Parts: sequence; structure tokens; C-alpha cells
Amino acid sequence: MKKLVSAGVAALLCCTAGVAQAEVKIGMITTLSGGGSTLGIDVRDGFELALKQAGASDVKLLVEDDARKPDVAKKLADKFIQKDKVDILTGIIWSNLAMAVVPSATRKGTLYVSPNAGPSALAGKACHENYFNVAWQNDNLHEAMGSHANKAGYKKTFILAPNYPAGTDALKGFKRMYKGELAGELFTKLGQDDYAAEIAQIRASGADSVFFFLPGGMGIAFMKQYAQSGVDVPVMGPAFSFSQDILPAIGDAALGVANSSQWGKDIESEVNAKFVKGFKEAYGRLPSLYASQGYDAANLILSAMAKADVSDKDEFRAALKEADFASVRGDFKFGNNNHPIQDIYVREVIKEDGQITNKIVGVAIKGHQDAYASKCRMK
Amino acid sequence: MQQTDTAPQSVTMPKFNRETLVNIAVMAILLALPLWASSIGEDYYVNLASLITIFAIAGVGLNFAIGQGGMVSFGHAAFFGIGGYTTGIAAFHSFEETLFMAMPFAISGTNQMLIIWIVAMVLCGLAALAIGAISLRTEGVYFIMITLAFAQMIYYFAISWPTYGGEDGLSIYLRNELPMVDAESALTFFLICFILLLGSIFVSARLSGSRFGAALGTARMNETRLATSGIDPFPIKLTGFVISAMITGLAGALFAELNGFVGPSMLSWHRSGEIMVFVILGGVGRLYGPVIGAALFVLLETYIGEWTEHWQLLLASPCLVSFSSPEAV
Amino acid sequence: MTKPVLEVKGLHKNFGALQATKNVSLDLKPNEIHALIGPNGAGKSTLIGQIAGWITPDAGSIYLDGEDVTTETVASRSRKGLGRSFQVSSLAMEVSARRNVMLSVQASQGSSFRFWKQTKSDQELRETAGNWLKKVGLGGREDIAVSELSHGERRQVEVACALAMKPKALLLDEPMAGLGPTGSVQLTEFLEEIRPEIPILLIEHDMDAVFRLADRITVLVGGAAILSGSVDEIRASALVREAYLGEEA
Amino acid sequence: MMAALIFEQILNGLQFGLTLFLMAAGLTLVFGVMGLINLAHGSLYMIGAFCCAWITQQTGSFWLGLGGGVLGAAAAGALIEMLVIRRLYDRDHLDQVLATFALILIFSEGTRMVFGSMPLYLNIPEALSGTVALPGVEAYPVYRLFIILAALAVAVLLYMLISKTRLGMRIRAGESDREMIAALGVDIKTLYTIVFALGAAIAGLSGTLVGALRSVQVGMGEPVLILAFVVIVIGGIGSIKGA
Amino acid sequence: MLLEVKGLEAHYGAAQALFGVNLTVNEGEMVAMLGRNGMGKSTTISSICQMVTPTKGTIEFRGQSLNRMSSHKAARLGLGLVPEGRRCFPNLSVLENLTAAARKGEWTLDRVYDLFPRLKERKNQSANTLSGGEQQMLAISRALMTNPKLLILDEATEGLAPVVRGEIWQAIAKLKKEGLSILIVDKTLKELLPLADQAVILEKGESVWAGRPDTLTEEMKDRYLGL
Repeated sequence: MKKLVSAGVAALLCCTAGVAQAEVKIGMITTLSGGGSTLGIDVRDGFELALKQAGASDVKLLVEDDARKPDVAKKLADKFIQKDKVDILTGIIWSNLAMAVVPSATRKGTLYVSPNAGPSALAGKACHENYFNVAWQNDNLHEAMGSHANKAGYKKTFILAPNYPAGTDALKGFKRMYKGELAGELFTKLGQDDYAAEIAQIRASGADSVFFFLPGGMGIAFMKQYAQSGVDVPVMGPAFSFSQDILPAIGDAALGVANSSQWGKDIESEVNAKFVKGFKEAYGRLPSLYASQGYDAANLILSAMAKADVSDKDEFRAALKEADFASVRGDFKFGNNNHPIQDIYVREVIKEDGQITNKIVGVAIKGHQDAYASKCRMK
Repeated sequence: MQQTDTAPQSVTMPKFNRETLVNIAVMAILLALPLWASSIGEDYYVNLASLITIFAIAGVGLNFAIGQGGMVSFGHAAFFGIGGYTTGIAAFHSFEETLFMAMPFAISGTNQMLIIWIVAMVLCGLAALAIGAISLRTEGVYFIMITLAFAQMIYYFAISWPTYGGEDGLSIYLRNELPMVDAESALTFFLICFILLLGSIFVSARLSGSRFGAALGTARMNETRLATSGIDPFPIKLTGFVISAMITGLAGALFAELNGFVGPSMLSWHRSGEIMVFVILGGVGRLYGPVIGAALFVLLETYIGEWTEHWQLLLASPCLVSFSSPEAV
Repeated sequence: MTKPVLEVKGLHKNFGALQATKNVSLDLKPNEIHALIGPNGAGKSTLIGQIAGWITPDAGSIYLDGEDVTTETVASRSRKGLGRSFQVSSLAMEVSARRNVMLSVQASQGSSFRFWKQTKSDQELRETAGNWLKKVGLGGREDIAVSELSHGERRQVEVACALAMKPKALLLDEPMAGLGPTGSVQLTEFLEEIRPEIPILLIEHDMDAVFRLADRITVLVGGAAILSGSVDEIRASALVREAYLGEEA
Repeated sequence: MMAALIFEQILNGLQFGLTLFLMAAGLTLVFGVMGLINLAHGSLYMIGAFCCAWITQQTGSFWLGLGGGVLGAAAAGALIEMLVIRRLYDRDHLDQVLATFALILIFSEGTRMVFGSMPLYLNIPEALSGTVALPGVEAYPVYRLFIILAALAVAVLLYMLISKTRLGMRIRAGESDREMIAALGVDIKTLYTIVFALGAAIAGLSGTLVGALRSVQVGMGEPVLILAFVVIVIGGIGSIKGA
Repeated sequence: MLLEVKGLEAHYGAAQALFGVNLTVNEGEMVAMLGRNGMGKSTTISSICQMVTPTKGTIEFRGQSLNRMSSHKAARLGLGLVPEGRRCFPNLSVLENLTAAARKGEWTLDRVYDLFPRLKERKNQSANTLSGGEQQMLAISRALMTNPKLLILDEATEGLAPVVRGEIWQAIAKLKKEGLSILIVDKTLKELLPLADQAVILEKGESVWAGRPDTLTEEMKDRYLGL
């Protein structure tokens, strides 16, 4: 629907490089309005930053807002494929939107590089050679948090997540690793912004800890209301609940909370330093993990473009699968199902120079691959 | 909408007044553009034309209720959605090779469009029968609100039914099939929709001109007259409501095929409002009005949406002026 | 004694504390015009509403041609032969006079669930309707939209609609109102003309017309029928003068 | 433990119910007096919340924001009444529905143009954050309690206004016989504008209260509006008691 | 001259109800408008009060033209209407009915209660629980509370018991004596004619006769007003 900054990067940089190969057209469908817009904006900004830093003149990026609605995302995908004839689709934040778009798009021969959503179906039975996930399989960060909960000695955790594919994956992931008992398990409505009832149940449950996965505005609303509720059970969650885009909105309520992430801005590497610095300079704020995923997605595509022509689908796919790029998170490679095998860290929310942010405090799981890879028929 | 009769002998001669010319022109353009777009390989525009056509069918359905029967339904998204979900659910079971219902009624999914259309229309008819039977006992605002409330109930029901996607909706990975033709082809699918649009307009015109149509029209203009003439308004209106819902339901089934996706947004009250806008933009009660309305709406959305995200503002402002000025459209 | 076409027995209707109809009984015999008069607020509209079927009485019954129709709907009473006109015009304004009458004709044929055949090419239906319009004096005006007709002409269309149902009894609610002097004279003459065919229950304020037309007059005051009798009896009645005009004669 | 949970949930339900009541009261007021079905009522809720968010950001005072939210919604209500709604009273309900539907689009898009599509988050003032102990519940958020009390206060004030003041008498008189109250010299147009602005102010207040709790964003009024409609349909249109 | 109506015509939708009504009321005068039911008396009153917009003719009140004036402005100039059917606000109490539209002037609650003591007894009762006569008293008092220059009474005694009628007539006589200008429609000529200073007869939407009531012949009464 909404056309935002798009036509862009290529046009800006057209004068610096000669035409090397056919232009690659990328269609980005992401959430730029409503409660989940911070995620989409960070993915977009990270993606654009990578293109800008690489001086990629042969990439044409088109960006559209899906407003977090599956039908809109589907419509945009059709438009990108049929009208704009893009080579690669990317950008979807939400698993339910991904499920509406990805299977039919990849089946029609369009490549899809996921910078965020990684629903379990697409990692297992319904994996596809045209689908690459450069972020994580949905369960990953939650699995990491489950193993962290064991280490932290929690015995009675209350868990909640929104009722959509990523939400069910999240709780499944947590439970896969967590060894203690559950004080309660709740699925909330996607986009819900009043958690009075849930908080009351947490209070009544006698839990010793709370694990929650509520991305975007939902997490802000939950944490603010949780802080006011007077319930003082420690909370933990995946990075999504404490990512840089929403920490300022949550405020001091988040301080000291543990969360799991495959990335942190304090990972020491040349490429990460370049990314964090470049992001701050370009947008005047700290990057979130979503931005890092957008950045990696763009770099993955650029690495493939250096090796193969996009018009040769087989060759280009193979180039993507090699994942021959420097990821900001450190080691990165694809498993058989085109999902990452990577380390996952535990971070803690701290205050640094007056800004609330995250700091890596340890590694939760090393070289982790998702639980669905074996169900995928790809090699 | 002055339907002043002409002398009987001239009835057989079509009147070539301006409205007729506009109608013919609109239909010709609607047919010609996708043919041309398809010939140069731009399926996107073919699908855009299909979308217009499908919305027009939905509008024809609602127009029958509002323009002919005076029943201002603010819940037609319910029928649009039921039509859509019928397609989605049938395709889902056909794809997963599961049964829709276990014993004692084993119903398997199907990917045959003809069957799906019939089932969709029947289901919409039944839903309309139930909704209408209650709603039509009220009038005016109450009718508007009750139809809205029913549609909302179905919307919430769809959201909370996880088997069929709940909030996330259902994807239809492969378009369903029609005998002898390749419905997967954009142009073929457009032609199917176009024929169904012509069919629905024809049916709606025939019905309006029939004895039943005369009774339904009187129910709109003056219900007292109808009752005084010895015709119970309720069954007449209910039948009209059901027919209207069935046409809109067919549009919903086609919409699901076109998008390859059904979701609760098909059932939302915004959708009801949009279908109403098609009817109003084209002129309430005008047979071809919804075609013009749907075309305007889709083109505005597509092209004004290209250069400003606030296209709805541009849509709403003139609407507001026309609805609130003394001499309406 | 001829059998009454329309008979009302002991009708009661209360609206909250207000007794709008108090034990009203009256009848309408073949070939007669029975006028119902009374001051404003005497309960005439409520009574008519009950006879026509818009209002359900609390007690009492209504017979049409010997059949109890007390619980029947408006439409069903119309089908069974109760034609009526309204105080405020009740026609479909946007369509022609002929279309309005055609509806009554099709209803009298009991065929409103025919979906396919087009009415505009249904010559029989059109002509039947046209004949009724000619009969009420609207020949040549059949195909004009009702909204374009004068008030008097609309009254004529209403009567044509009622007649097209081939009613057993006519209920006319203030047909003279708003007609102007010439109009009411014309309508009076027309009612005279049809009296032999259809008995009429006439509610009217225009006393000239009432006295000229009525065979019998019933006076309704405060929801009760206080007197029923011939024109001369009513004219002479002190009771009526007192109740109706507030005079003590 | 169980009893405490139930009691807490009852309070939460009460808070939600009262917010709905405020919406429904405004809607029924307008419907009862003017016979107008106003779909854009949810937009006034949103406008209240945005005014509050903006003023709070500018001044740093939530209380100024709260006042501004109410006044802003009332002003917006008065404005649309005079520009648009006034022309709709004598129109049929189809026109009313469509015109107010168009108003929703205009308000939503207008707000989006001014404030963007990012949700805004309000900070609750110090005095209202934290929890209180209530009989049965050891800790209940002060702000939620504040919403309950504020909504109850508004309900009482509204009741007083309608039943005790001259304005209220005129509103009720207009409800039963509009022509007659005009014939006695009451300016019905102004009365209607006031009633509409009043309904808008109440919507704005509930938007503001809830917006601070949750988030302030475009379209926030619609789910509440739809629920309020359902409440009204069940409670019977036009009666404030029903709401 | 307080009120002057000239050549008034009015329609209800397509139906013409008034075909030319002329009427004048002088300061301090009581004018009776006579005619049978449906002859246009109430329509004339509605037109004066601008509840019906006249299609032709002029209405002047206190030297100002009322044509195209909104109904509440006309009322504020000093028209006090006691409508046919009383039209009290049923959901308001007696006191509220009286004060809702009251305007300052010599008529106060106390004076109204003096005129109709029964209203004082029932001041907290809601209007729909009153008897017909009490409702009539309320309607008259309600109009008085707006402190009108001209009181317009439309069928103020219709459908009332004789005793109550008497009470109402007494009150009307009292008002007249105090110098209030009154335009009155009533069918009880016996009480009306001795009180009225002038009379106008309406026949089928036209004023056909005007003059002093004592010059009204029996023959005319019978022709225009009788049964």
C-alpha cells in the first residue's frame, strides 16, 4: 500500500560505478506502520545501510509497508512479482505474514531471503530451495533462554506469547530446553496491548520467573504494565522483548533483565564495529538486532551477486547457500534447510551513557542448529 | 431512479441514453484492457482488472439489497468472507488431503471451482437466511447495527478458529480448477470473473424487473404500500437479502482464488464499508454502478496510493462532501 | 338482516394508562357507507389501526366477511378483501401510477414469488392496472411517476390500488383531507358511484361530505362509540353536540 | 490465592467495562438526542489520546495532557458537528453511515500525516504509578484504579448533568420532542452542537485514559467502537442507562 | 398591531393545507380562530410559530417579519405556544417542564403555581403520570414561563372533563384580564365567544370571515362550525 523511501539507493549511487551486471531487483515487504513498525524500520534501515556501505549500484530496492496484515503482504508480494518482476523478496517481520507470502512466492520461482521471521514449517517439512533465512529459526532464541533458565536455577516459570506461529514456536522452543516446571502457559492475542488479566494470573500463579515473547509494541505495553503492577518476579525473554528499538519506551523497568540474542552491539569484530558506527551516523540511534539482521540479509545477497548472475537461478542459489559474507554476529553458515547454524548469547539490559541498552554477559548455546532441520528433505 | 414506464411497444427497443452508453463503454474498457495487458505479458494489470471485476460482483450483490430492497446492510463482509473461507477451507482440505468432517458425514475438500462456488453461495444463502430472519425484524439504524454486529461475530469466530488459520488466515497454494480451462492463467481467470459479473448483473436485472422485483422495490419505497397490497414484506425482503448475500458470497470465493489467500480481514467491518462505497460511488440502484464504483476504488487505491500513502483521504473527502451535501450523488 | 361485511366486536386497546379504544363495536353492511366521526384524539386512528392490522387489540375481535381476522397480518387482511386508503399518502412515489396499481393486481393474483418473467412485458398485468386507473378517472396519466401527480390524483391512485385488490370492504381514512373544495366534490361523486359495489367505512372531517355520503354515522369520543345512527339522528343529537363541540345544547 | 485472582480480574473487567461505558454513553447520547449514528465516535477517542500524548510531550505534564485530550476531542466534535454532522440529521441512515465512515478515514489519515504511524507511549505521572493494596488484592496498579474512579466520576457527573441541570432538561426534552422545545425558544442547533461536543469529550477522555495505559495509535478507537456498538445493541439504543 | 398574518399559504409535502389566511391580533386582545376540524387552524398556528414553513404570504410579529426565521428565534420574540395535544415532555418532571425553556420576566414559578395550584402539588411527578387536565395546565404554564408577548392556545380544552374545562377557562379569563394578548383556537363557542375580542373563521384553509364575535349569526355558526 504505502510507498516509502524506495526507489533509491541505486539512483543515488549510479554515478560511482559502471554497470557490471544486470540490475538485481529486490522487493522488501516489511512493517512500517502500527505497533510493530519499529522492527520493520530497523530491518529496512540496516538493509539500506549495507547497500550504501557497499556502494552497490546494481541493486534496486523497492520497499512497501504491509501494516502487519497477511492479506496486504500477500497483495504486495503479488505486485512485486507480477508488476515489478523482482528477483528477490525480503523484509517480512512476522511469521504469519511469512506463511501467507513465502510458500507461494518461492514455489513460483522467486527467491526469498528472510531477515526476521523463521516459522517452523518453513524450516522443516515445507523447506524450499528458494527460501533462505538469515536471522534464525523462530525457536532458537527461546531455546537459548530455556537453557539459560536452567543455569539461572529457575524452577517454576510462567510463560506467555502471542497466539500466532512465532508465538507457539517460541514457547515450544523454550520448553524444549527448560527443565523446571511451568507455573502457567498463556497465549495472548496478537497486537494486544492490555495485559491486566495476564499479570493477574502471573501474580496468582506463584511463579519464580516469567518468560515472555511479546515483540514490538506488545512488549512495551506488557513491561510498562508489569512494572506498575507491583509483581516483582524476575522476567526474561528473547532479545525481541528487549531490543534496542523498544528499550527507550520501556524505560528503567527493563534494567537487569536477561535476554537471549544471536547478536549484540558489543560483539568485537571489524564488520560489527563498521555496522554499529555506520548505523549511528546514518540514523542517529543505536541499532537493534533487527537492524543487524537486515544488514546481514543485504550482505548475504551482495556476496551472492559477486559470484553469480541472478538470471541463473541455480548458480545464484548455490552462491547464497555458501553464505560467504562477514556476518556482524561472527560465525555464520547455513544448515541443510537454509537456516543458520550459529552461537546464541545471553545479554543483560544496562544503562550506558544515560542510554538503556544491552550487554552480552555470556553464551547460551554454541553452534546451534534448529530442531526441524532433519525434517527438511534438502541436503 | 425514475423508472417511469415507456409505452409497451418501445420496451423491446433498448434505450440508448447516456447512462447506457457509459455502461457499455465501462464494460468494454474493463474487457479490453486486460486483453491488451495480457498480450504484452503484464499479468499484474490483468489481475487488477480481475480485482475490479470481483469487487464489482460484490457490489452488485449489496446493491441488490440496498438499491432494490432498501436494506442497508453494514455486514456484507460476512458473506464476502464466508465465500472466501469456503474456497480457502475447501482448498486447504484438498491440499492436505484431509476430510472436512469426520463421521458421520465424511466431506472431503475439493479443488473444483464449480463445486466451491455452489457451496459458497449456498452457505452464504443459509447465513443470510439466519442473519436476515433476525435483522429484518428491525429497521433503520437498528438494521445497520445488527448486520454490523453479526458480521463482527463471524469475524471474531474466524479469528478464534485456529484450524483455519485464526488471525493468520489461510493460504491457497494452488488455484482451484475448472473443467476444460486453465484457471491458473491470469487472463482466463479474468474472463471467468468477467462472465460471472455479466451473469450477476443480468440476474439482478431480471429479478428487478420481475414480479418479485416489483414487490421488493415497493418494500424499499414504501413498505406500507406493500403490506396494504396484501404482500407480506418480510418474506420478500428476506428472499432479497439472501439473493444479495449469495452474489456477494460468490465474489468472496473469487477474491480468495485471485489472492490465493483468505484471512479475517475479508470479514472486517472496513470491508463492509468498502463494498458499500463501491455501491455508492457508482450510484445506489444503478445496475452497472458497482462496476464503476469498484473500478474507481481500485484505481484510486492503486494509483493515488502510488504517490501518497494517504490515498484514503483523497477518497474520503469528496465522498464526505457528496454524502453531506443536500443533493446527493 | 343482511350479513355485515366487516364487523368489529368489543375492541379494547390501552397504551399504558391511556384507554385509546373502549369496547368499540361496529359493523359495515353491503352497499352502505358507514362514517366514523369524532373530535381529535377520540381514538379514530387507533381504531383504524386495529381494523387494518397495524395495531393488535388487547381484547375484542374483528370479522371480515364472517371470518375472524383478529390475529391476521396487515397483508393477509388485505388479501382477504380489506382495501384501504391512508391519511398520509402511502404510495411508492418514485414509480408510475400504473406500477403502484400493478403491484395490487399481482398481489391479488398471489404471485409475488415469480422471479424471471419481466413485468414490463406482461401485457395482461399492465392493462388490468391501466383499467383500474381509468376507472378512477386517471386515464392518460397512468405512466407518470406518482411524485409528479397532484395530491388529489394520488388519492385517486390509492383508491385504484385498493379497488384492484377487488376488496370486499373499503376503509378510507380522511380521503378528503388536502383535496381542496373541487377535489372533495369530485371524490364524493366517485364514492357515490362505487358504493353499490363495495361498502365503505369512511373516516372524515369534512362534514359536508359525511352528511352527503353516509348511510350511517358512528360517533367516537374518548375511545368509545357513544352513538350510532342515521345522519338526521346524529345532527339532532344533543349528546353528540356536547361531546363533539363541547357545547351543552 | 484464587479469590484474589478473581477479585483482581473483576476489577480489570470493571475498568474495561467502564471504558466501554464511556464510549457507549457518548454514542447513545448522540443517537438518543439527534437520532444520528456516528461511526466516527472512535476517531474522537483517538483524537483525545493524541492530543493528550502531544501536550504531555510538549509540556511534560500528564494532567495538562489529560485536560487537553478532553478539550481537543470536544473541539473536534464541535467542529465536525458544525461542518458535517449538522447536515446529516435529516438524511437517511445510509448517508449517515457513509459520511461518518468517510470521517473515520479522514481522521485516521489526517492523524497519520501529523503524527506518523508509530505508536506513541505515554508515561503515567509519578503520583499514579505503582500499586496500592486493596482488600482482597495485595497490590493493584494505582493507574487502573484511577481509571475506574475517573470513569465512575464521569458517569456520576453525566448523570447529574442530564438529570439535574437545565442543559440536561433541554437535552431530554429535545430527545422526546425536538420541535416543541424549539417552539419554546431553545436553540436546537446550538444544543445539538453542545451535546455532540459533550459526547466527543467523553470519548476523548476515555481515549486519553486508556491511551496512557496502552499505546496511542491510529485506529485505536475502532475495536472499542465496535464493542460499544454491540453493548448498545444489546442494551437498547438511546438509553444512557442501557449503556 | 402585535401580529399580522396576510395571505398565508402552506403545504404539507405536496398537499396544500392553507389557501390564504388573514389574521390580526392587537396588543392586549384575545382573538379566536374558529372552524371545523381539518380546516387549517393548527397549520396556521404552526406556520406562525415557524414549525411549518409557509409557501406564500407574510407574518409580522411586533413589527418584525417572521418569514424564514427559525422557530426558536420566533419564540424568543415572544410567541408562547400551547400546542394541540399539549405535548408536555413526558420524561421530564413538572418542575423540569416548567424550567427547561423558561425565560426571565414577570412570570415566575410562584405565579404559575398561583394560577394552577395543582401543579405545585405535583411538581416532582413526571409529566406522563399527569391527567389530561393537569397536562393541559402544565402546557399553558410552560408557555407562560417563557414570558410571551402573545400566548397561542390550540384546543386547550379538548377532551377534558367539564370541571377541568371550567378551571382552564377561568385561568384563560384571568390571563386575559391581566392584559396578555391571546390567540386561541377552541370549539367550545359558549365559553370562547364571550371572552374573545375578535374572531376569525377558517374554512378549507381560507379565512372566510373576521369580525367581533357578537356579530356572528346563528346561520354562520351552523354553516361553518356546526355539525
